[in-house]
Amino acid sequence: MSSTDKNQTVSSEAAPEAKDSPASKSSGWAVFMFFMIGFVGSLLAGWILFPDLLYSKKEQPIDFNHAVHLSVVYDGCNSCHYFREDGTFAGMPDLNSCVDCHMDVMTGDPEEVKFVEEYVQPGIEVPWLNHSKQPDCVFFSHAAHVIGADMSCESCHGNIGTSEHTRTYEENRLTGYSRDIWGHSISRLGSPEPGEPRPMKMNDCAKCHLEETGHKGACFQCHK
Amino acid sequence: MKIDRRSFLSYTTAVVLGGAAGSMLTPAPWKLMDDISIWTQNWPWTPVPQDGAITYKHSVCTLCPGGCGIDVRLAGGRPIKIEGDKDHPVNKGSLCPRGFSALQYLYGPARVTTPLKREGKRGEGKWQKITWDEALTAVSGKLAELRSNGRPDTVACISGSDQGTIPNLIGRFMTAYGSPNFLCTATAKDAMEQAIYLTQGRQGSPVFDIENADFILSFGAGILEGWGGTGRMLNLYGAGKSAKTLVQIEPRLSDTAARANQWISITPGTETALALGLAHVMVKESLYDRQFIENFAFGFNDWTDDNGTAHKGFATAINDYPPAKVARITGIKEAEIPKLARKFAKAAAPIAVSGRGQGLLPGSIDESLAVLLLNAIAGNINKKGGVSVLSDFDYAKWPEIKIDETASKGMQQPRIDGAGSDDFPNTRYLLNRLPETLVAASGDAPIQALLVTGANPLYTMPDTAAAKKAFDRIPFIASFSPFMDETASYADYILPDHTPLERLQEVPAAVGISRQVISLAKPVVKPVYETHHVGDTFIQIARNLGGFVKSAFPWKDYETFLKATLKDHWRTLNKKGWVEISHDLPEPLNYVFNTASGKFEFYPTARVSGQKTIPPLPAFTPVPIEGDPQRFDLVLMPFDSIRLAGGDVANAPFMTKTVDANVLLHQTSVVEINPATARKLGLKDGDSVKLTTPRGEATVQLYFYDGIMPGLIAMPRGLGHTAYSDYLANKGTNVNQLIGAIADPDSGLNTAWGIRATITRI
Amino acid sequence: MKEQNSHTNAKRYGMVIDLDKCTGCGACMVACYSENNVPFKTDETNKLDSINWIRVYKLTNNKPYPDTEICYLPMPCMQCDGIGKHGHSPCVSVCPAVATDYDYDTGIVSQIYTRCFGCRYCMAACPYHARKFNWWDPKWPADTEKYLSPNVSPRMRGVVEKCSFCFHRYQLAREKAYLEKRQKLEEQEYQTACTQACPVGAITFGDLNNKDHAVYKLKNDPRAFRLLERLQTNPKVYYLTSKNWVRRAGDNYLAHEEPGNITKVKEHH
Amino acid sequence: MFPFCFEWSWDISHLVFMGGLWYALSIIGAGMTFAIVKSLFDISGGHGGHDDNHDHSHH
Amino acid sequence: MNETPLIHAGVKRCSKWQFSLWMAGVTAVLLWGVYAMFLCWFKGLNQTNMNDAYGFALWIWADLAVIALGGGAFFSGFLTYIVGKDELKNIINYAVIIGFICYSSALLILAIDIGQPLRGWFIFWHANVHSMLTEVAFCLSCYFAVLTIEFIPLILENPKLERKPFLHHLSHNMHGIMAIFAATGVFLSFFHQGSLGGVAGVLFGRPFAYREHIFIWPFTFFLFTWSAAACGPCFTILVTKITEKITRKKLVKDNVIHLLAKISGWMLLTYIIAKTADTLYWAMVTAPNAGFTLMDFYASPTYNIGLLFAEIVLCGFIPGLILITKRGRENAFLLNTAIVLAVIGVSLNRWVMVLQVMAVPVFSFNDWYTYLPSWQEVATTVLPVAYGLIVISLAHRYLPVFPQEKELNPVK
Repeated sequence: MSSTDKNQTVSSEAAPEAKDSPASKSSGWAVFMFFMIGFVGSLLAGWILFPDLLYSKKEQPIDFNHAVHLSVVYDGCNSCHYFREDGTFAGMPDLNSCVDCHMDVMTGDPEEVKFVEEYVQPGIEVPWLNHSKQPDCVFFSHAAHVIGADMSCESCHGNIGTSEHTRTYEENRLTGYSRDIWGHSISRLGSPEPGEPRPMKMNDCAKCHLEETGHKGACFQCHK
Repeated sequence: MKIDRRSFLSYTTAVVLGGAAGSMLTPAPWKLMDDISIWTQNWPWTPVPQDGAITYKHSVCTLCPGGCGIDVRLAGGRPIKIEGDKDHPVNKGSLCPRGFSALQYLYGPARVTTPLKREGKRGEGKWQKITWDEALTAVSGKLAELRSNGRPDTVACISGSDQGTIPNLIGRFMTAYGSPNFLCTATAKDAMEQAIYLTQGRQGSPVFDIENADFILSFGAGILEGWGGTGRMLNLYGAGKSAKTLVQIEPRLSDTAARANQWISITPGTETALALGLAHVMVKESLYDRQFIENFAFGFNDWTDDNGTAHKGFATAINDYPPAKVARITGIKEAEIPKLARKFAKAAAPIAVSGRGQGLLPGSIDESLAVLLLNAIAGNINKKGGVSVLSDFDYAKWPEIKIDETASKGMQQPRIDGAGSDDFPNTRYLLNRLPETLVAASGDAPIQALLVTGANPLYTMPDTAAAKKAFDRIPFIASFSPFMDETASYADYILPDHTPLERLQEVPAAVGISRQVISLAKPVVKPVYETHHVGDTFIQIARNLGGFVKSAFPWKDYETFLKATLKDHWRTLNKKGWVEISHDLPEPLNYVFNTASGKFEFYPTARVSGQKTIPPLPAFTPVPIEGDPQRFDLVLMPFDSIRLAGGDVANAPFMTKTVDANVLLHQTSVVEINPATARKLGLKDGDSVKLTTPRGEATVQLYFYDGIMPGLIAMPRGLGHTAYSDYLANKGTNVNQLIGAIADPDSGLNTAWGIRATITRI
Repeated sequence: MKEQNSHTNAKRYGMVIDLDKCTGCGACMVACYSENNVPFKTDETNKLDSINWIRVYKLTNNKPYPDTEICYLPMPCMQCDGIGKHGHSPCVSVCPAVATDYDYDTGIVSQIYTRCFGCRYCMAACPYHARKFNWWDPKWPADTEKYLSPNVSPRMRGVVEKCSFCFHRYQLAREKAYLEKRQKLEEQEYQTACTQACPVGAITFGDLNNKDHAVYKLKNDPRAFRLLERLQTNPKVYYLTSKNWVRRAGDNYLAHEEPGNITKVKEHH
Repeated sequence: MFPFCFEWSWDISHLVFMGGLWYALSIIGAGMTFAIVKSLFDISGGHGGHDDNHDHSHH
Repeated sequence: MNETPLIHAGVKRCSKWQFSLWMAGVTAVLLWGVYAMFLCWFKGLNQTNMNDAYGFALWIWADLAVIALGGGAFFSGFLTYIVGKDELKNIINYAVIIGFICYSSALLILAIDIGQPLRGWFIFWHANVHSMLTEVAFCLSCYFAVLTIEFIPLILENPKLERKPFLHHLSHNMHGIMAIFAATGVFLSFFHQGSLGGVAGVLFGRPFAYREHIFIWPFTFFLFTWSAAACGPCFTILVTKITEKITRKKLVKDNVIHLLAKISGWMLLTYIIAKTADTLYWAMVTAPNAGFTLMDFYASPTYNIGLLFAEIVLCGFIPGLILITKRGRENAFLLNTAIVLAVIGVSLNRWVMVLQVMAVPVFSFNDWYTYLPSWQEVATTVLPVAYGLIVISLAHRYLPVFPQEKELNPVK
C-alpha cells in the first residue's frame, strides 16, 4: 500500500507516457500469438525433447538372454537371484553363480564368448546396470515382499524373465538412477502395461502399502 | 507489424510467459524438481558402501597380549566390523575399545604402505618408496657387512614380545647371526616372573587365577582397565566371577577403584610396606595357611645355614611392619590395616595382585615379592584361585641351530643392556638401560645396527628425548612396523609388516590366564598394501645372508614354519581357532619347587649372588623418585586409561574419539589434581599450566578431580604422539617424556612410578 | 506421525543399563561407531561437535577426597515415548519435514538423513543431547572408507543423526524371520551393537512389552530409574543404580525433594 | 503440501493447516493475477488510462 | 522525455556523490556479509561457532528479532486498513519497507542457517503440520509475498517507472485491492508470530522454555504476536526518527507518531502484564514441577536474574507506561527512550527464548553451555542491516515513502 492520499499536498510531475502510441495499439493479437508460440513450444519441449535429454542411454555389458536361462534352470528366478541363508537377497548374481556352466564357452554365442573371455577368464565381475537400483538410504526387503507377502518377481520387475535381449539402460543424468525407478512414462500418469516393470519411487511403495496394509508405513520400515 | 524496442520487449515477455505457462503443463518442472531433490540427497562425495553377503571369520586379536577371540564381520569379503567371539575361552565375547577399533589399524593414514628408505635427516619425514628387493638387500647388506667385520654382536633387535613363534623366529635369527642383543620391552610381568623364580625356582609366565578367586586385593592393578587381559578381566567382572569382593589400593580413584567394593588410598610407592604390614597381622593373628607353611615353605621362620650362620626368617622380618608404622608410611588409617588383613585371610579364595595400571611398569622386586609372599602365607600358591606359573610353551622344537665361529664369538659377548650379567643375574631384558649404555660408550657405538619389530621404544621408553639422543648414535636403524610410529619415523629403512588382521600368527597364551590357550590369528583379508609378514622378512634376510644363518631357516616361509611348529595343533587351530592345553599337575605335585631348598622360599636364597648385597627378604625401602622436593613440590604419576593405548600399539582414531575432554582438550593433555592442592597454589579448574619435572616440561590443563590424593598430579599414558597421523600426532603430552627410568638395584628393571614435578601458571 | 490403529502386537524396544556394573571402558561407543559408520575427525575433544550415538558421561558425587565416588553413565538416544500417547517424543513433533518419526511397530524414533535439511530444531528439543549435527562433511581417510557397513547409510554434512537402536539389525533379523516364515523374533535375534559389545554385560536390550524378555523384569527393579523422568519425555532407556546420588543426578530435584518420593510419571503402555 | 506428497493424510491437522495455507496462497495468487491481467487489459484494451477518478492524478 | 528524473520533483535529496559514498560504505559491509554467507554455504556450518548444544544461536535470534521488529508492518496495516486509523497512512509505507527488509532478511538468514540449503524446500513439500517451524516457514514465506506485493506499488511510483503504462496500471490496480492483501497479511502474521512463540514453548524437554496448560496454547502464541504488535511499531517509529535525524528533516507529522506510540504503549503494557502472569506461573508451578527453581535458570554470570528484570520491568513496564501517558510520548526524550527500550525489550525476549534455552543445562551434572558467535555469524547477521540500509536509502531517495515530506519540507 503506497501513498495514495496525495490530495492534500503535492502531485506528481511525472505522467504516464502517451497512451495512444501505435505499438501498444496493435499489440493485442501479436502478444497473444507470441504467448501461444511460447506455450506450444514449451509443451513440445517438455513432453518430447525433455525426456530424451534427461536420460543418457547405455547398453548392458553383455546382451543377456533371460529366456534361454530360465528354460534351463530349475528354480525360476530364484536360481540366480536367490535369498541368502540370512534372509538377505543376493540381487545380481556374481561370477560364481555363472561359472558352474560358463567356465568355458558352451554355445559359441558371440555374447557368451565375450562374457567368458572378458569376464570369466580374468575373473572380473560384470558391471551390470541395475534397472532397480535404489539410493543408499533405502532398505528394501525382498524377503518381506516375496516370502512375507507372497509377491511374484514379475509384479514389480515385469516380465524380464522372458526377455531375449537386454533393454537399453536409460540413466537419469541428474540422479544417476535408472529411468525405471520413476517409471517409463514421464508423466507418471496411468499405470504400466502388464509385464512392464513398475515404477519404484517412494510414493509407489506407499501407494501399494496403503492398499495392502492400510498404512504407508514408518520411515524405518524401508530406510536405513 | 512493426517491431520496435518496446514491442520486442512485450513479445519476448509474452513468449516467456507462454513458455512458463506451457511448461507447467509438461512433466519437465515437476520431474526436474524430483530429480534435483534426489540429487541433493545423494551427494557424489558421500560414500555408498558396497553391499554383499555377510560372513564371519573367527580370529584372535593381537593388538595386545590379551589374546581375545574376535569375530570379524565381512560384507562381500570386506571386513566391516569386529565383535567379540562368544565361544573363545579367554574373553567369552568381551572385547575392549581397542579390539573394536581393529579395522582402523587395517586401514588408515598411519599405515606404511610400501618399504621406505629415509631421505633427508632422521625423523624429518622424507621418504623414498623402494621395492622389497631393495629394502631386503639394504638390510641384509648391512648385516652381512657387520658380520664380515666380525662384529655380529653390534646388531640389536628390539621386540615387543618374546612370546610366540614370531619373536622366537627372530630370536633364532639373532642367535644364528651371532648377536646376544635380543631385547624386549619389560613389564610388571617381568618383575613378578622374577619373584616367582626366586621363590619357586621355576621360569614361566606368572598367572593369577582370578577366575576362581573370590577376594581380590589389588595393589594398584587396573583389573578393569587393561590389566591381565582386558577382554578376560572385563568378562569375569561382568559375569560376577571376579570382584565378588575387590579391594583396590591406589592413590587415585581409578575406574577400577570406582567399581571396587572398597577403595583404599595409599601414598604412592609404599605398596610394599602395606603388603608386609598385612602379612605381619596375618602372622601375628595366626591367620596364615599353617599346612602350606609347615610342609612346603622355607625361610618362614628363622633358620641356620650349613655354615651355622643364623638367618632371620620372614615371620621375624615382618615384625618391622606393625600396623602403626605401616599406617605412618602408607597414609592408611591404622585400624584399617588389621581389618583388611583379616578380611583377606578369612576369604575363601583370596588373591593379592600387583602391577600398577595395566602393568606396563615393571616395578621393584621387593614389591612383587612382598605381594607374592602375601599370597604364599595365605597358602595361595599353585592352586585354584591362586598365583602360579605357566611354563613357556615349548612347541619350539626346531632343529638345533648350528652356528659358525663368527656367530659363536658374537654370542659370547656380554649383552648391551647388562641383563643376565652378574649385576642382574635373573633379569632377561633391560631395554631401559640401553640409552645410557649407548651414550656412555666411547668410540664407535656398541650398536651399529638396530632392528625394531613390534615395539615403539622411542615412544614408550622413559625419558624419550634421551632415548632419541641415544638412538642417534646407532648408524643403521631398520623398522618392521606396519605403522609410521615414532620409532619407524626415526628409522633409516622401514620394511612394513602386515597389520594384525592381515597377519598369520599364533598367540601362545593369553596374558594372566592360568590355562594354556593357544589361539590362531588368521588373516581376514589379503594384505591391503605392499607389506610382508615380518617372519617372512626375517627368513628372507637369513637367506640373503647365506651360510649357517640361512641353514638355520629350512622353511619356505613363515606359514610353513608355523605349521611345522604347531604340528598336531595346527589342524585344530585352523579349524577351531584355539586349543586349550591342560598343564595342571595333581595338587601335591604342584608343590614341587626347583629351589635350592626344594621348597617355596620365603627366604629367596637365589637372591644372594655375586657381590651384590641385596637382603633376600623383601623389605620396604622407599623407592626414590627423581627430583628435589624443594624445587618440585608435587608428584606426577602416570595412569593407564582403557580408552588410551599407552604401549607399543598406539590409539586408533575411534579410541581417541572416546577420550573425554577432561583427559585431552584439543592439543593439550589435561591432568588431574586435587582441588585442595590446586587452590593452595592459587589455581583454578581448567587453568593452563606449565608442568615441569627434572626431565622435561609440558603445557597442560588442570582438571579438578576430588578422587586423587592431594599433592599428586595424574596424567594419562598414551597421548603426546609425534608420529602416526593427524588423528594421533601432536595431541597432548607423552608422559614418558617427563619421567626418567630408575633401575631397581636388584633386577635393574625400571621402578619409576612417578617423578617430582611442579606447576606454574602460564 | 499419525497413530496407526491395528498394532496389538506392537513392540516397545528398550534398554536397561546397569550403572553399578558399567566400568566406563567405552567399548559401547567404539562398537557403535563401527556398526553405524560414525565418522571421525582429527580433533574430537570438543564433545559438542563430536558425533557419538552413545556417549559415556563420567559423574562424580562431588564429595572431597577420599569420599569421592564416580559413576559412568552411557547415554544413547532414549527413544522417548513422550507425553500422553506414544510417539509424542520431544523431537518428532518438532521436525518440520518429517525427517524423524516414531515407529509404532517398535517404538523406535527414526532419523532419515536424506530428508533432514539441518534446521536443528530437534536438537533444541532433545534434553539428552542425543542428537548430533554433521558440522563437517564426513571424511574417511586412507581407505578407511572400505570398512563402512552397507547396512547403515553414511550421512552427509548438514544433517542431524542419532542412535537408532541399531534398527538395521532389526531389519536384518526380520529378513531372516521372513525366510523362515516366522512372525516372531527371538530376544537374541535383535540386539543393539552396544548391548552386544558391552564387555561386562551392563546393557540389556529387548521388548519392554514382552514378558519373556529380560528388560521386562529389569525395568521394574527397585534400582531402576530413567533420566529426566519429570520432564515427561517417557524414555525407553532405563538405568539401574544402587546409589542415591546417581539417581539424583539423573533428574532435577528441589532441595527438599528425594528421588523416591516424587510421584512417578506413569509409563504409558 | 500436496495430497500426493508422502506425508499428506486426510486428517484434521492437514485440512486445517493446509486449508489455511492454500486459502492464503489463492488470495495472493488470485489478487496478483487479477492485477496483472487487468493491467494488461488496461494497456491494450484501447483506452489506455484507467477510468477511475482516484486522487493520484497525472496531467 | 528520456530526461524523466529518477527523483520526484519537489523533494530535496543529497548529492549524487554524497549518496554514492554512503552507498559504497554500506555495500562494503554488505559484501563482507555476502562473503561470509558464501563461506557458510560452500564450507558448511562448521564456519559458525554453533555446536550440538547450541543448535539454535545468533541467527535464529536474529530471525526472531527481525520478525518481531518487522511486525510494525502487519500491525500498522491492521490499524490502517482494518481498524481504519487513516492517519497511519502517512507512515504505513515506511512500515511496509521495514517489514519487507525484516522478512526478506529472516528468509535469507534461514537459508544460511540450515545445514542443507538446497533441501530447504522440503519444509514445504514434506511439511509436518505439527511442527511450529513448518507453520513459521509457511506463513513467513506467504507473508513475505504479501509484503512484496505491498511494496511493489510504491516502487512503481518512482517517476521513471511510472511512465511505463503497464507498470502504471499495475500499480494502480494493486492499490485497488490492497486492503485484501493487507488483511491476508494480518491473518498470516497472527499465525507465524504466534508460532514463533510456540517454537520454544512446545519444547517440553527444555524446562526453561516449556509452558503448560493455557500458557502454552494460546499464551506462548499470544505473547509473541502481542509483543511483535507492540514493539514492531516502536521499531518503525525508531527507524523513522533515525531517518529524520540523518536526512535532517521532518518526514512524519507528530500526531501520526503519537498515535502509533500511544497504541504501542497500550499494547506493550497489556503484553507485559500477560508476560508477567506467564512468568509467575512458570516460575511457581511449571518449573518446580520439573525440579527447577527460578534461580536455577539464572545461575550463570551471563544469564542472571537481571535479565528477567531488564526484560519485564526496564524494557516492558517502563516504556509501556511512558507511551500511554500523553506527557510521556509527547516529550521527545521520553518517547525516544521508550521506543528504544521497547525495541531492546523485544529483542531481549527473543534472545532469551532462543539462546538462554540452549544455555541452561537440563542435567544437574552439566555446566552452562557457552557460545560466542564466529565472525561469519556476525557478518551474516550484519548483512541484513547493510542490506536494509541500502533498501531504505534507495527507497527514500527514489520513492515517495513519506506522503507528508513535501508538505513538511517545502522546496523553495
